[in-house]
Amino acid sequence: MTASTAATASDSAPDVRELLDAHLDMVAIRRFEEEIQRLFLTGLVPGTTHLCNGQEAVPVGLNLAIRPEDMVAGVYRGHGHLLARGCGEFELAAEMLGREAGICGGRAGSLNVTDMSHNYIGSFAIIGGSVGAATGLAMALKGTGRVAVAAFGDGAANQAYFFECLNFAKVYDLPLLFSCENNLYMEYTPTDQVSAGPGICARAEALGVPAGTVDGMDVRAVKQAAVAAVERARSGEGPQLIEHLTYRFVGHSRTDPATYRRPGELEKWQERDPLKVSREALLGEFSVAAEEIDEAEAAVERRIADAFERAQGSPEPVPTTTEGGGQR
Amino acid sequence: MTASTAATASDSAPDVRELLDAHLDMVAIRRFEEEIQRLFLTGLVPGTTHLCNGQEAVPVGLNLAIRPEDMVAGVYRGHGHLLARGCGEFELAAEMLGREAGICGGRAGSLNVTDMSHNYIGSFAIIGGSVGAATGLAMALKGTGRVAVAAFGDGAANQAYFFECLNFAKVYDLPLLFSCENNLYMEYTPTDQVSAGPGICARAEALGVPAGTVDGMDVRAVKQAAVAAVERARSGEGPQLIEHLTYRFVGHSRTDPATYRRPGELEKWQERDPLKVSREALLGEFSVAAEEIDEAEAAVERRIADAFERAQGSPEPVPTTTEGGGQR
Amino acid sequence: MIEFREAIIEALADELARDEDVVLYGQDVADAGGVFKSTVGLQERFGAERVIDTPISELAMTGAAFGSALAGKRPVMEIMFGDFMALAMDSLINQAAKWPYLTNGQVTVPLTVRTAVGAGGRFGPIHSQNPGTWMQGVSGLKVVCPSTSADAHGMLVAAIRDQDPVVFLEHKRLYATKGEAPSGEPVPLGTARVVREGRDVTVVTVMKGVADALAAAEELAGEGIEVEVVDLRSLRPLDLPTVIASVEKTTRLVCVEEGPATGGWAAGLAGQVAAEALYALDDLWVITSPDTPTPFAPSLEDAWLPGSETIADVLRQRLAAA
Amino acid sequence: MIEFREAIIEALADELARDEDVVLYGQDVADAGGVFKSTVGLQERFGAERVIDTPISELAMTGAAFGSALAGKRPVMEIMFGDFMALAMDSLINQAAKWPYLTNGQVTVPLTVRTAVGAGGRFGPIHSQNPGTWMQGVSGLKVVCPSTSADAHGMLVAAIRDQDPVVFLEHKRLYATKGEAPSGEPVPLGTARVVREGRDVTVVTVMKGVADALAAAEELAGEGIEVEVVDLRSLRPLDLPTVIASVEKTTRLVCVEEGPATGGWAAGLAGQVAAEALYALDDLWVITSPDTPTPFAPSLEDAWLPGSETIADVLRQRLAAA
Ligand SMILES: Cc1ncc(C[n+]2csc(CCOP(=O)(O)OP(=O)(O)O)c2C)c(N)n1
Ligand SMILES: Cc1ncc(C[n+]2csc(CCOP(=O)(O)OP(=O)(O)O)c2C)c(N)n1
Ligand SMILES: [Mg+2]
Ligand SMILES: [Mg+2]
Repeated sequence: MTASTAATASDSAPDVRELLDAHLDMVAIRRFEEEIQRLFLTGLVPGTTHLCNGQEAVPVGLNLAIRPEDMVAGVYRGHGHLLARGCGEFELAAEMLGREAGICGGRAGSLNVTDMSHNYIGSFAIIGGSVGAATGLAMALKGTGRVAVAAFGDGAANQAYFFECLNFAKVYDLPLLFSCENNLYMEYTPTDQVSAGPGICARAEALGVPAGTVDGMDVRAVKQAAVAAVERARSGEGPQLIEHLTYRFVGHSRTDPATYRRPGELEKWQERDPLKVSREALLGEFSVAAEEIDEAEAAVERRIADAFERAQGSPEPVPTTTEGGGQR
Repeated sequence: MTASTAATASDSAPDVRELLDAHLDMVAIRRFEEEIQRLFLTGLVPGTTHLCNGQEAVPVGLNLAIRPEDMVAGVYRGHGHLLARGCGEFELAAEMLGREAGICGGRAGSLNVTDMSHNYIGSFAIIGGSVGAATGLAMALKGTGRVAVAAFGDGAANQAYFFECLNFAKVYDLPLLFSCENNLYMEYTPTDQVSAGPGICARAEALGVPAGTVDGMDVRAVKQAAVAAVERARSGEGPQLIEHLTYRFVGHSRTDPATYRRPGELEKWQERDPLKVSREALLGEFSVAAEEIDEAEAAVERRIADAFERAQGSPEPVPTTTEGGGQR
Repeated sequence: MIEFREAIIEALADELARDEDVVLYGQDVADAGGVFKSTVGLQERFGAERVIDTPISELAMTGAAFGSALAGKRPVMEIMFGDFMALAMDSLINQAAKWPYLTNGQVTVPLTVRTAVGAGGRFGPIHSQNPGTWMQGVSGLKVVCPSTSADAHGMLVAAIRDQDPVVFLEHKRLYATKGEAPSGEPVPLGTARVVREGRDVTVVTVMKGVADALAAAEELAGEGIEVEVVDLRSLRPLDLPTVIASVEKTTRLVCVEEGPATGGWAAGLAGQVAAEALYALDDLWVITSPDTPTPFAPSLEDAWLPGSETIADVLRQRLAAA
Repeated sequence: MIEFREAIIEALADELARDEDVVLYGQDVADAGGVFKSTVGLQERFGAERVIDTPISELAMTGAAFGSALAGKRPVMEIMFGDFMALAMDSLINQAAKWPYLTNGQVTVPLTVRTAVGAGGRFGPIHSQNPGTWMQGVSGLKVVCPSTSADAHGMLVAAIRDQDPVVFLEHKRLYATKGEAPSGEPVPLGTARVVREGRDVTVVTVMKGVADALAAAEELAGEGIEVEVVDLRSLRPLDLPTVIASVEKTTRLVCVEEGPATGGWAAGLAGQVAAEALYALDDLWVITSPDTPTPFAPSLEDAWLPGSETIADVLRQRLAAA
């Protein structure tokens, strides 16, 4: 994602520039996911998809708080994080389509994408895997001034890696941000149905890791909380946890109709659509003209469309001999 | 262990009877461990040993609070729990010596002893294993009025099974007592060196499991806390955790000289030797005559010696054909 | 004719109805009916006490299955994708598999772990593995893997009734296949089945491989090559007698496995058969996947899979050379 | 002459000194110098930042090893007993082994997991296993297992320098054995070694089995039977060429494994050799443990182990029958 596209409303306002860029980054992610879904339904995206519509503010806000040299481990629902980190839209689209030009040459697919050139070490398909791996990143980064981020979901907070790594990270005071995206569900099951105790932050605190909850639908709130936490981690105070309250607007994967939602729940969260929240702030608080935003959004849309078009035109990988190409 | 051996000081005092029996049970465990160690050093006990000298009050106190039909999962440091549950001293000694008459026919050995006839389902050699298994027991026992007990150490409280099972047990409100014996060390490493946060009870509470700390050197305190917790678990209030503060007077295993102890630490804890604590209560609080205690202790000693003598005289197992006996 | 998936549901329903000690649990198995829709309707029929949604806690789930088996239940647990078995293996390997032996027969451990395995679904390297090979070397476990709807039912019923821990592998590409209706009887675990008779070569395989081998056999029959196809059905224990009887007839053995040769079941089976029946063998080999993780891209995954065309090609060439 | 244990310590020290990205961690490895005393003195020499005691968190430890390998470290981790590997496997199987391939070469994963394995120590069923077979089928991993002090050093050095994740198995009954001093050079991983030449039969084995096979060979030499002994040294990848070259000479192959036949490496090796070199084989079989967990009692464990006497007996009988 190349954020700084549109000219901003006023040169004297770095805030508005940052917010507009963030807004457009979120728009890009949304359009990307919509395009994936469209192509999935036409049969062009093989396998499965896990889209992050509704959760865009978390990766984008987070990336306003960390530096390119910091390292992030994400999950299978990873397109937002990849794009926010800077992964090329074409390379990511091509990966989803199983093409040689994909960021992983089509070897990984939606569930497992990695982009080391942007210090995004992977979209872990095993729940909790990102937490373990990020703990290791933080071990390696300790003392360098760089930090690691573990992105994971609310469902992962019932899983072995999460608990063991909280303790592990605090014991060695690792520069690690545990970033939980609490979207209320683990696949089709409401996470609170299978989770005990006062919540995810309490779990972290019981293991010595300072924790706080933040509005995950507001990109500025996400950034603000992350800046503070990352600052602490960077300065040697050890791991921190942020629980982002968010919601996924689409099914868990593929064609999931999400019939498990509680009545009115989706609509309630859609009122706080992160794209709406940022757009309204731009229009209201910062008095950016609607046309300026519309134009910039349209440009993003064209860029995404173009990336997908090129990806669809790009060739499939041909298996090498070690991969079973040729005679067996 | 057959507790009610010695006649008690006064028929009108069930408390003194219980305490004397408990004291003698602890003496039996201590003598048993001492005998194992002696035989180990002469080469008669194969493999390794993990003795519980110093921690006797926990299994004995716990067993005053639960019923024969309740089910217990213990760890490799399991002799105390086995004897307290009622496992025969001869059968246990024979197992340690690798004899056919052993409670597991010599197949299990020190690390893994099981006595289903006393509802002791095993001495789990994998840290945390007892916690997972006891969680399953409690699933099966839910609604029957029986409870399950998971015995484990402080070191296990950094491990996957512990965390996942706390949540699991609370989600289904299982009749399960998490019984932690915090003896400060995991093998040779002080557990606090590799543990973060305010402690084991806080970890349980963060997962919705009520928890409390108790003096693990005082068999009456152990019993009292366990009675309350087991009562709650039995009546449908779900899992409970008790952290027993205790100390192991011997090395972790085999010939470990325990050079890692902090200066004066062993001596400090030995002042609170559970056998001393109970003996002093009998002498002081209950005015039992020293001779009566001495005599009863001597009888226990003879019983243990006899069990070991018989065990040493009993035959080794002969491999069956499926076990590699005969022609291969 | 009945779908494989439907046969699984029916087997679970039959056993839940027959024995009240049977309990079923896993992630999304109750309310949602399973990610592969293989437990649909069971919670409605048997209640929330016996068909249970769990947290994402594979280790606790498996530990709990073990413990409740010791306390008299017959737990049937689902690990959603076979790949996640790596998180659950401690309890299977270091508890369930060991207890009957180490207690000298004091206990049985009647638990079943069902899991969806295998490649070909474009799920990429970490949702396509066969954990059966990870556990094939563990004494005390049974590892079984049906290829038809009838066997899915009969073997799952047998697994649930078995006194030993059973790992029950369900190949993802079989769920939607249709086959003959089950007999209703349990199928004895550890027995292979000759699926097609032939005199020239014995192909032994499992799960989705069976249909692939049959397709290859059909094709080769037109060329005058008669292939015998054996569905191994169980990776542990192995039914060596059935395979050896077949090889004594055909004199040629080929084992076909979705997965790499080194550390797979195919080479191991070939080795055990050769150890017992070298006298009967004119030829022996394995057809496996290349030694890489399963790729995502369809063009790569198709090359990685030992599909019917690969099987036919290799048989044709090797027999021509003979 | 140098103890196997000492060779391990030296290899660790050499690599810690040579490359500051090497870090060592595990339970009780630092202050205490390891439960098997195989890391003694390293924390003193290299400091608490590079030689680290961990909590009992096998999954976090292995996940962390993977992550730090991606960030440029060369972690060497100890899983105290091989049996505990079952708790750590997710990270090895679903991360370390997969990443180089699935990223299409964006990363290497230079991590080493050392672990003490094997039976014969009277540790009973859950402290005696060989987890090598659990992972032998996982593409992307290397699984190696030295039998001598020299190889312990050379192979551990090679493992630490390797760009792939390596599982390094140390047999408990080897720690106290003495052998020739290491050359100082790395021993290429994945190469077998002919330890003793002979013309009548090839015995392939690993770890403690090598000494047992040599003892059996010595005994049989007195009876006019010349046994060739091959130390496989690596379960993944397999050095088939070395084994096949030996078999072409002797025409007879026997693979000796501590562990059951089904799902073990021995039968799999036999199968792969037979698939490539059936023409050369007059006989082929495996000598393994019975299909039970490892018993505790010495009288049982000794019968369970395929020791030198068993090897000699079986060879004698089978060759007499030939
Ligand atoms: C270890 C493991 N268990 C189960 C799954 C199957 N699974 C995939 S996504 C998912 C739900 C995860 O929920 P959460 O962590 O809240 O993330 P979200 O999907 O909501 O973003 C599950 C159970 C898995 N991938 N890994
Ligand atoms: C999963 C696992 N990791 C490591 C070990 C090795 N080990 C045996 S005892 C022990 C220390 C356990 O400490 P704690 O739980 O406090 O129990 P204690 O020995 O003090 O009774 C360790 C690390 C093991 N048995 N299982
Ligand atoms: Mg979620
Ligand atoms: Mg302890």
